Amino acid sequence: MDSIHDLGGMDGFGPVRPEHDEPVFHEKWEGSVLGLQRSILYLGLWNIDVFRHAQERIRPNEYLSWSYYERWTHTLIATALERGLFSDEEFRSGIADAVSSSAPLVPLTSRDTDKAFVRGNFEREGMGEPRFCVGDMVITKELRITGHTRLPRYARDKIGTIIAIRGRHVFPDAVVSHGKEDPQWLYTVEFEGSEIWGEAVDSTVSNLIDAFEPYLLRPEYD
Amino acid sequence: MDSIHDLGGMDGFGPVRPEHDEPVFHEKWEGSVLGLQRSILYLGLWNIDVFRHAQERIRPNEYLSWSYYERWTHTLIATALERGLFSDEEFRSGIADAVSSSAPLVPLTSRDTDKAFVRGNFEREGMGEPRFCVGDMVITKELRITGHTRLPRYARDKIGTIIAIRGRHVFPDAVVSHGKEDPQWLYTVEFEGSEIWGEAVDSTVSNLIDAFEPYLLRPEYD
Amino acid sequence: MSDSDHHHSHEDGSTLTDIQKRVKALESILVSKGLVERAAIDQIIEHFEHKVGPHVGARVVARAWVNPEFKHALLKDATQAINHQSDFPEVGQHLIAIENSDSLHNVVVCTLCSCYPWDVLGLPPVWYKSAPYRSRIVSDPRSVLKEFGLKLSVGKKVRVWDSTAETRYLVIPQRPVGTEAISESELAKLVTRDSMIGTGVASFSAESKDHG
Amino acid sequence: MSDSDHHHSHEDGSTLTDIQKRVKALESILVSKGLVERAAIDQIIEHFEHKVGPHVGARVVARAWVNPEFKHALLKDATQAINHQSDFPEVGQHLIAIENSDSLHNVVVCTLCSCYPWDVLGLPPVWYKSAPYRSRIVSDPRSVLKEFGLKLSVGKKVRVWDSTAETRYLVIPQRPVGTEAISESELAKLVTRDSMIGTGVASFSAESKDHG
Repeated sequence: MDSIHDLGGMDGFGPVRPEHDEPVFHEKWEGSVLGLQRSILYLGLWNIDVFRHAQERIRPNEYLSWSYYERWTHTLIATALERGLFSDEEFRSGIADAVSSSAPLVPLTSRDTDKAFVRGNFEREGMGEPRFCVGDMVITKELRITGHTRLPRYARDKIGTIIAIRGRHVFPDAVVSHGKEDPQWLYTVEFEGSEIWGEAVDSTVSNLIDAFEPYLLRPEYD
Repeated sequence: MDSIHDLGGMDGFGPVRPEHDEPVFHEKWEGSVLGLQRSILYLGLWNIDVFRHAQERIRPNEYLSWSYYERWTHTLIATALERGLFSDEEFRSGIADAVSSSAPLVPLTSRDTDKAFVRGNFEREGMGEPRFCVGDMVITKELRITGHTRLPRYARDKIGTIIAIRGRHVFPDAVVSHGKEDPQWLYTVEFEGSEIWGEAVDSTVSNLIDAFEPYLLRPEYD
Repeated sequence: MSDSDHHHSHEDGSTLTDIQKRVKALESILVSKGLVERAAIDQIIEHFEHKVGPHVGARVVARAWVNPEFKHALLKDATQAINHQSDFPEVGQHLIAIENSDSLHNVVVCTLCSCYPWDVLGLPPVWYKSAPYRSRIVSDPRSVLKEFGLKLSVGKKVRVWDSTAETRYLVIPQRPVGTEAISESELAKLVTRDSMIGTGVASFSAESKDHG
Repeated sequence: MSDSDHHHSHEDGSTLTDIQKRVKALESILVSKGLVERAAIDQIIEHFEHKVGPHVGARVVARAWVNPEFKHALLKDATQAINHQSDFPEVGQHLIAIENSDSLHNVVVCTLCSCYPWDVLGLPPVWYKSAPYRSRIVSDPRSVLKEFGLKLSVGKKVRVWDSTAETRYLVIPQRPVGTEAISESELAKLVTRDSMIGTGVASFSAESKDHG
């Protein structure tokens, strides 16, 4: 879905405001939210793509009004309820039902937090060769889907060049829409800035994205 | 500028909610805002394009959170202050300065409100012929400007067909950027839905916009 | 003006909300400077509350249904056609009438703001100005129309008109079947606001005939 | 959760804000169900507050500056290169190092969310996750960089990398001139977080030399 999270190229948000000597957390609860997010992802009931898609479904005015960790809090609670990690009643009362119907889950404990610090590897071995080579010209699709995608609006229906092949990775669009990893080749694609922004950008600028193979067409062949 | 006002094709706002037996105004002050807007435009200090551009500059989270007439109220006050219709001090106190420095302006009175009800005519006679004919294929520009434009993001860098020539009209982009009318030919352009939305839309849908000549290129020639 | 303006009113004991106070302040200074006349504002409110509205467009549509010559003129130049009829209020330039048929459905939006044919329909409803309508009708018209209770046949062509300039669009809905014997003024009652935006159709039932 | 949740707190006499209460409630039920361990959460906080951070990336960059062989390996596969060094913490897969030069400046963003190389830079600053940065750096990088005090020469090429997948980008800033005699660990102090995102550069002045 092309919700407010897809911010690339939008105007009107004002200047970037870096904060001098910014603390890691501005308030204590922000750290708790981060710890909870890591712990919940560790349970393996859903992955980072599902978490991202949940953020995308926050209403646009709330997405823009809430802070980053407020959005996380909202999303963690909403997804946990949606996926039955706990019930509405349990959340309100703070007390777990006597009989828990959830599958046996292994929580993250203080003995093995190290496992939660190294980023997950989303590359998947498999058969088949990448369809494109470094140097190939490609056109990104005009892709509008109601589910999740990682092809930003600003980079659609644009001509670019493959500059790297990054391996075969879990396909976020598939994970969110039907829970399957459906690994796809991943490429870094470079676009001339003018191809994307027209005359608004000078000729020294280029934009790069990491694009999954299903986002790409071969000019004049597809 | 491509701010939050350019909503075409965005997701995440939820269902349309028509209101049964909707009143003309939901609150009395909304009518006052409309009356004030009409009266202020009548003064001729700025036109509808300037008013629209002022709306575009509302911060996105406020644009989405405020009601329509709240946005108008904000914009009227901000533009009046910006253009010196009254000073900050006058607005706060509600009392006009003894010596008013503004140019002599003719207010809208109850004798001639009729004049404010018929929509202004933005067509301008002039020399020159339209560059395109009905039936011509055109490509819309990938136009990103910091000022005002009436070419929506969803209809940029797309191939369409001229279906009507609407005359030579005041060019909103020019009015806002340098206060000149700089009239331009206006066309209605039709696009196949799939040209804009890809496979997401069925083949029966087409999208139409009214596009000024500077938004349009001739395929393979420009 | 920040969000908090809307949430923390009444702190000074006034019964006015913050937005009401701001509108009042704007009106006061403009009146005080002689730039705005209160009686004119009242007339503008009166005009939009009682004079213009969908009934104007409905009369135009009904006449187009019964009078082929008028319909021809309307589709050629709606402004001229309407202004040549002595019993219609004057409308502004560049009003464009677009006609629905068995094979084509038209629907109108303004994705960039809220352009709307005020002359013939009055002020737009809140939903027309809302983000859900403006964002989705262009990319997914059939789903949005379904939410209005309008299910188009599968093969029907759908044109979505985005009012991006000072042209204004009025949809001429199809004349309902079974209305051959009905007078122009009775036909006008079948023409809803939504049918002239394209989010509805004009309809007629035996029941409404009985009451007509 | 609506806006009002954030504005009308403390009505029950509690000193916690609504967001604090919600976080506490989430933690409570997860702990109560045995799905989360409080000590693990504390360790995660401790990790991000004290263990990872830009100092990790800075050490990687400094080594790349002084050790051509390491730099070569880093640019080929940053994850492997770093994990082969015994004195760096382990980093996840698909970390990609991109090198600035006299003719090329690299800058990294995540327009769709807030992807960031946590392994080597710690948690992203608020501005990196904010709408102003995410919206503008892709379309107008020079202006945004100017707001960071970074004025690029006119002809310099600018590559804007949008982290749209599970690859993560670490910018290798140029080694400042005049640092030939400086040790690797002192060089690391010149490498700022922003220089590794691309919104800054590593710099060195006689003054900092005096103190080093």
